[in-house]
Amino acid sequence: MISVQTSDFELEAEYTSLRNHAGDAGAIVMFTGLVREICTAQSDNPGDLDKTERLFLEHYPGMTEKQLEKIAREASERWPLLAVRIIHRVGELFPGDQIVLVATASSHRQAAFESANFIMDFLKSRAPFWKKQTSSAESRWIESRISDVDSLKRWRE
Amino acid sequence: MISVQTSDFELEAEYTSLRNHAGDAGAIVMFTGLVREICTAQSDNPGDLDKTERLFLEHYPGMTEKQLEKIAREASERWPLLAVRIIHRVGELFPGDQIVLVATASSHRQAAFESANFIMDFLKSRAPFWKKQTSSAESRWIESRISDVDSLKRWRE
Amino acid sequence: MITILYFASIREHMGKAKETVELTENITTVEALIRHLSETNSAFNQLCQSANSPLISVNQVFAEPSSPIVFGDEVGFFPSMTGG
Amino acid sequence: MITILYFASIREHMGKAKETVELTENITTVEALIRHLSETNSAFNQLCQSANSPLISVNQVFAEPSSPIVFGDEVGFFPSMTGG
Repeated sequence: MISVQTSDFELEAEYTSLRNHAGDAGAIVMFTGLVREICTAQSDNPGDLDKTERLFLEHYPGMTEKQLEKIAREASERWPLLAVRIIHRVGELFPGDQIVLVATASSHRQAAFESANFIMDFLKSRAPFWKKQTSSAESRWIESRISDVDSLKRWRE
Repeated sequence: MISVQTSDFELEAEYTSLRNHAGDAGAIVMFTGLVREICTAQSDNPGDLDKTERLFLEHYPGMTEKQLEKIAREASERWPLLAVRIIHRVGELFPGDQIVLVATASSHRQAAFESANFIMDFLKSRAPFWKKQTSSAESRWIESRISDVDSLKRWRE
Repeated sequence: MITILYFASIREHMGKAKETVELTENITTVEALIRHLSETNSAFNQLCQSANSPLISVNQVFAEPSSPIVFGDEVGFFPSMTGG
Repeated sequence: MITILYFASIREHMGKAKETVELTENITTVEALIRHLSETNSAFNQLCQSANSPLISVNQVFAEPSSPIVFGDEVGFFPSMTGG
């Protein structure tokens, strides 16, 4: 259900596995995050940006898995989910590479959409991953965006 | 970008094509709708239900494609999308079969999530498709749910 | 002459998927067409009296009772949609 | 003895990923540990004075300054997270 890995993943294999495990699901949402060449996450000023040549993803082994399990568990408590899958890659990545997969299956469409969105919001700012971006000009750690922290607030009741 | 077809579709092929056409996308959302054995769409009273043996999907050839194009165009006007793909199957389907795929690609996560959800809401009640469910007991046309019509209202500004 | 298409439960109720109707000079709107069909076809009349009145398209675009009808139009009558 | 882990920009700033610290009897909370590290390590002291103070975990769970520290704990210091 939860994987943190350097290797790439195959969407079709994950989808097939989810369909097989999700019983009588009516809705499957798969979110894939890709490395962008133009990465606005580091700054809100587009004039600042130069092209990403590669990205290095560091994480906190052990704690990462615990946080992902916790996020998946929280989503399953809030929505009637039949299956949840989270894959987050670490290590060196290049523009166009897959970074993250969040997939949810439910009887109901809204539950699948909302829970996948919820998990992504929490992944962005509650799981111990850090991105270092290397461009032609420099290497630097990407700073978290205020908008990502704000996104979390939507889910507080 | 828009397909109405009796044949099944391969998620991986659609995903690969979307990635190839979406330039520097950071987010891809793929929604798949599956035929459920227990279909609550026909009634809100779970006591009423018996198991779906098969589903027949009728549509209005010509008008369907026009409506899907319109829905995709509206989504592209509301959100900064890099690619949109809609596949809707028609004809005879069985529990577990794929009915519909809505996939969107964007630089930004929220745009991909919201636009896919928006397209699904419009597909449910603004595209000329009709479902006839056959169970062991009978064959009947599924009636549209008030909740599907209500979902549309979210997108009015 | 115009073409009329019936879909799903309405197709079954009407017992046909398609028919053609001659346009007389007083049939200039969807509303007038519905009145004409109700008067000449009891199955159609029944349909209009039911709680769920049909949705209407003219040339594959959603239409209103006041929408104009002209020679060659394709008019669709169908129940509320259940795609997705 | 406890284990301290540094991550990402904080790892680079500290020049190390890991160290072990002897627990004296006055180091019973995260806050006391931070005070101890600030007094004995100028790089750590600098870190605490910066606008973005580090996030803290104890045994791989998010912690507060008041969280207790006991023998054998694993304490992590890291910048705000940027996953997804």
